[in-house]
Amino acid sequence: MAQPYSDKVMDHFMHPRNVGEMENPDGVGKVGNPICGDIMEMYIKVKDNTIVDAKFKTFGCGAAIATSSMATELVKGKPIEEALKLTNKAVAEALGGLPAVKMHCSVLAEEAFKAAVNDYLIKTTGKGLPDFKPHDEPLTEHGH
Amino acid sequence: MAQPYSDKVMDHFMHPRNVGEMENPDGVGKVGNPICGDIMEMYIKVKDNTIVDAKFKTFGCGAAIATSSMATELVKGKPIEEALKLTNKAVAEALGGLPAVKMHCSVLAEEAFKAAVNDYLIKTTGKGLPDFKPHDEPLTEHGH
Amino acid sequence: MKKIYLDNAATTPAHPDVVLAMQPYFSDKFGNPSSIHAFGQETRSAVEAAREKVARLIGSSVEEVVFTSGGTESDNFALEGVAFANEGKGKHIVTSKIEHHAVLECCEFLKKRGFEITYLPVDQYGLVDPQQVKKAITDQTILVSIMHANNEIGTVEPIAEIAKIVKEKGVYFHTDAVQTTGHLPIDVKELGVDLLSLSAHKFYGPKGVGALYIKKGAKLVSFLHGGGQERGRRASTENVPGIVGLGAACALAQVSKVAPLRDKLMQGILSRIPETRLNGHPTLRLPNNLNVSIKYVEGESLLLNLDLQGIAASTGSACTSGSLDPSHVLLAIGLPHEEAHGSLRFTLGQATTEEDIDYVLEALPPIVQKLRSMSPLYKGAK
Amino acid sequence: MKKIYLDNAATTPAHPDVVLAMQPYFSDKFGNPSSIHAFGQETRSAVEAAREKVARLIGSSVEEVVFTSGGTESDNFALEGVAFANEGKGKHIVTSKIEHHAVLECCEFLKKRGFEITYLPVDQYGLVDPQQVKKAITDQTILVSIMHANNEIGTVEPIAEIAKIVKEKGVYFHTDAVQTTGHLPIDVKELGVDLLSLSAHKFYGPKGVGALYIKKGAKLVSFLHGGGQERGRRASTENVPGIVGLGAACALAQVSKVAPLRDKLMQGILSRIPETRLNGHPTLRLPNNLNVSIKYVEGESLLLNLDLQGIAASTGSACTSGSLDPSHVLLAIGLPHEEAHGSLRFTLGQATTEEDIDYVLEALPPIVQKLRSMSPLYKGAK
Ligand SMILES: Cc1ncc(COP(=O)(O)O)c(C=O)c1O
Ligand SMILES: Cc1ncc(COP(=O)(O)O)c(C=O)c1O
Repeated sequence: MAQPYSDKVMDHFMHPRNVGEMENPDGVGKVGNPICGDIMEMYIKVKDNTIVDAKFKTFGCGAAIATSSMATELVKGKPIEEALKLTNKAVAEALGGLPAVKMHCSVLAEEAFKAAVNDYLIKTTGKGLPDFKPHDEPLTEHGH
Repeated sequence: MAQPYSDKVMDHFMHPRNVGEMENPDGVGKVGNPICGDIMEMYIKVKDNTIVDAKFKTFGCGAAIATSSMATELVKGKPIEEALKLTNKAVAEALGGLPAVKMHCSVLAEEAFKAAVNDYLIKTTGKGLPDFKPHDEPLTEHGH
Repeated sequence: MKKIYLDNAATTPAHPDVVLAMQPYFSDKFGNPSSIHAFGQETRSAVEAAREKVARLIGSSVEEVVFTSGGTESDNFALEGVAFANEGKGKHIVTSKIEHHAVLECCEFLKKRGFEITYLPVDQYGLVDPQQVKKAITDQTILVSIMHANNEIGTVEPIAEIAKIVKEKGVYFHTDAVQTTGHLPIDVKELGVDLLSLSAHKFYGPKGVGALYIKKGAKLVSFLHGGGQERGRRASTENVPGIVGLGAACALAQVSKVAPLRDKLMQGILSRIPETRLNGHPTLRLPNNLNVSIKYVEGESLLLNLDLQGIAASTGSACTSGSLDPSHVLLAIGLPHEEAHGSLRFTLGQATTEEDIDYVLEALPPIVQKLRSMSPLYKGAK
Repeated sequence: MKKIYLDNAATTPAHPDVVLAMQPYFSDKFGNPSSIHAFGQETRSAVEAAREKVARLIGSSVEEVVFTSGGTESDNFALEGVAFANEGKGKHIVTSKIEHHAVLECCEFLKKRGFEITYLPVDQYGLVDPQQVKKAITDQTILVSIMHANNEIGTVEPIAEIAKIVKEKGVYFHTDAVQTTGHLPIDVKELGVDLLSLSAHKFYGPKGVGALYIKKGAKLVSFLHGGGQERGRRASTENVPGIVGLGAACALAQVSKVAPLRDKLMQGILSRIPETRLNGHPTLRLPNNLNVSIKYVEGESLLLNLDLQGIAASTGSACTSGSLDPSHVLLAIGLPHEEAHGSLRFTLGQATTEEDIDYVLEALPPIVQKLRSMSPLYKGAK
């Protein structure tokens, strides 16, 4: 069933913040899979334990794009520890709410960010986030 | 399902011919039963083997009244033998047709007349019509 | 010729404001409410606004209202939906002998599919006895369905009382409120039912649309299987104009005020025509319903005569239905066959006037007299 | 803003003449067609006149047309009707993987009730192979249901050929012609089917009304149980305005002439946007249907962008349906998941103009480019 989006969602969908790839990211998170139709990649740059930049690329519906955009906005400039408190609900709320069937997009956005932090931690400390397991296996390329 | 009647049916229903009881009839036929909602009584007067008069009383739907009326019209003035050739189809046709669900009314009309002839024959010859068996037991009074 | 419509239980004219409300949704706002684009979103809003109006009328929450194609589908949905979803618990259904065919025939269908049906009798007024409902419920019973008010004789059943008993037994309770919705105040919580059927065309809405109230949490399988419309409960592209019309009819609905006119008609007939009697309950009845037996004459011939004078009424007689059986309702309240065949139903509406009633009271006695004079049953009574 | 409606397979606007024809039947001629009085007789005639128009459009006799509440009910009626009436002979049903959910979900319902269902695969164009139908039929098979044309990819199935095979085996054959009726010439005798579903709102008639063609002699149980309407085949007070509207739509129906515009749109998209491809059959397809896969982007985000420019289209993507699965049809013709998620359906209508097509061809490429630039899948292809 079609579900109208809030103005905030439409704004972030039509004018996504922080979209694009990042040169030499400190961490990369890739979540989602083509079966459910949403794939998110998030890139972060970290300096002094703070997320100084975040970017994303997303294949997905309006909510997937908007939540990616909002998630990057919410973590940018925050110390890692604080940024990790980001929940999918916070993303959805910041967007003025999401239709029930679209809440999974906000979960993906949260996970994409956490996957990026996890990647950063493994690279820098050799140990990832405790208890980190995204719903879907991160994806790289797949054959077309 | 409602079924519109032909103009002829409506005419015989609203202005039934030969309605009423007969004083000293030569034969009386009573058919139908209250369960199916149609009860017909037909009265005949016979002279020189000819139906010189016919009358009826009917409790029933529009078609029941119209077929009673038409049946009396069709037999009046005819020699008994000829009148006995009256079929329910002839009654229905003379009325310009009947809805399918109402054809049973024309059967009743045919049977009411035959029951009256049967009654006359039994009274006068001691022997009724061969093969005469109406669909329903003739009725007299029943308690209200 | 004067035209007097006293068959409002069969159907009502759509209210002009209802038609006006529907108008934009045929050719202008025509999108499929399931579509994500603007054309779909505007009709989606219209459907949801209508759902709110239905919910407000019956005191439910919006999620508990599912749109259907009318009273029959609502009844079938309720019965088959509960039966097929709960047959693991038991296969016994309790209903009454005077339900509408939409319930009775659906029960017969379920019977052929292995369900057991108890048809409760009613008293001479058409009332179901709550204590009999209680006795009829076994540990196999999954559903009780008793109508709110009977469409033929107008008797209003003690639904709240029955519901209490049924719910104590942990059994689903459905009521067919097709004849009461929009005429009597309805509150699903006060009634205490799990399922309630209503149909728009019985209260100045359009034909071909209705709703089923499904209490939150009730376990039902879908009746129409297909797309995910109505949150997965009823497939098929929404009848948007119809649904909007139902919503408008709900918003316009007013408690029926025609009882005084109905009483005048009743007293007039009973006093002017000998050997007539009221069918149904003298007070526990729909305000717009009058059902009388007119001895010695058959219903259809009464109707035809009335119709020729511009009066539209109805009868429980066989002949109008194409079947030979007289009304199952009149037989259930104990009428002899020939009286069941000779009953007349007048159902008044918002448009009924005192002059209409006077006109009927003038027209009916000579018709009855004429038909009685032709009736072979009448002579016995003279 | 310009508004361009290219979602005619989802629903169409009712033709103004259809609405005009319906108009009198809401408040003026409102009687219940089952009533014997004049109010009922005039609507009875209207219903029968509409039935004649439907029969004329599909080449059936009038008695073979039963009115329903739409395509879903027609499909459910056909499947459950045959299944429950003929289960003594066998409990096996053959259908295809690309049927509408109204057929598929109904099959799933029947499966839970003890029936066995064979879902035939289709080829890359969405075509059912008649020989596979033949092989699938066992001595337990009672029904085969294959759609006339697919609603998503537009492929028109070889119904006459399949029907011949099915009828040789003495099995009932149903076709869902919801997408073809009123657009392609239909003759039930030439098609050789026993049952055919149609829905008014897909060809400029009103929503909430349809019909099921039931060949004379076919053994079916009713789907809606209740009163004796539709000669006992479908209970419920007739949706008179809707039925009149369906009749009017049938009388107005013209073979679709939009194929050239559709072809222009197709060529424009395939040539202007790289990595796109046509879904469905290149020639055996509905004249108004275009379905294209646009790699690396997801359908809903395409739709939303189009919608913001006033263009209404559709997609087989998950996100519009509330489910996470992409179109079962696109998967059945072998598309990988991400392409199935990135498909667009444009369905043209009587009102579609060349300017509309030009507008879409201007608007779409930049949208695709923008979304691809955000897509993590796209980089791999650069
Ligand atoms: C009590 C009752 N239930 C159900 C129905 C069926 O409603 P519909 O004709 O809208 O299907 C009716 C009227 O026909 C009714 O009076
Ligand atoms: C092929 C097909 N079958 C059935 C249906 C269901 O029709 P309706 O929505 O009128 O119930 C549709 C459209 O929704 C369809 O395209």
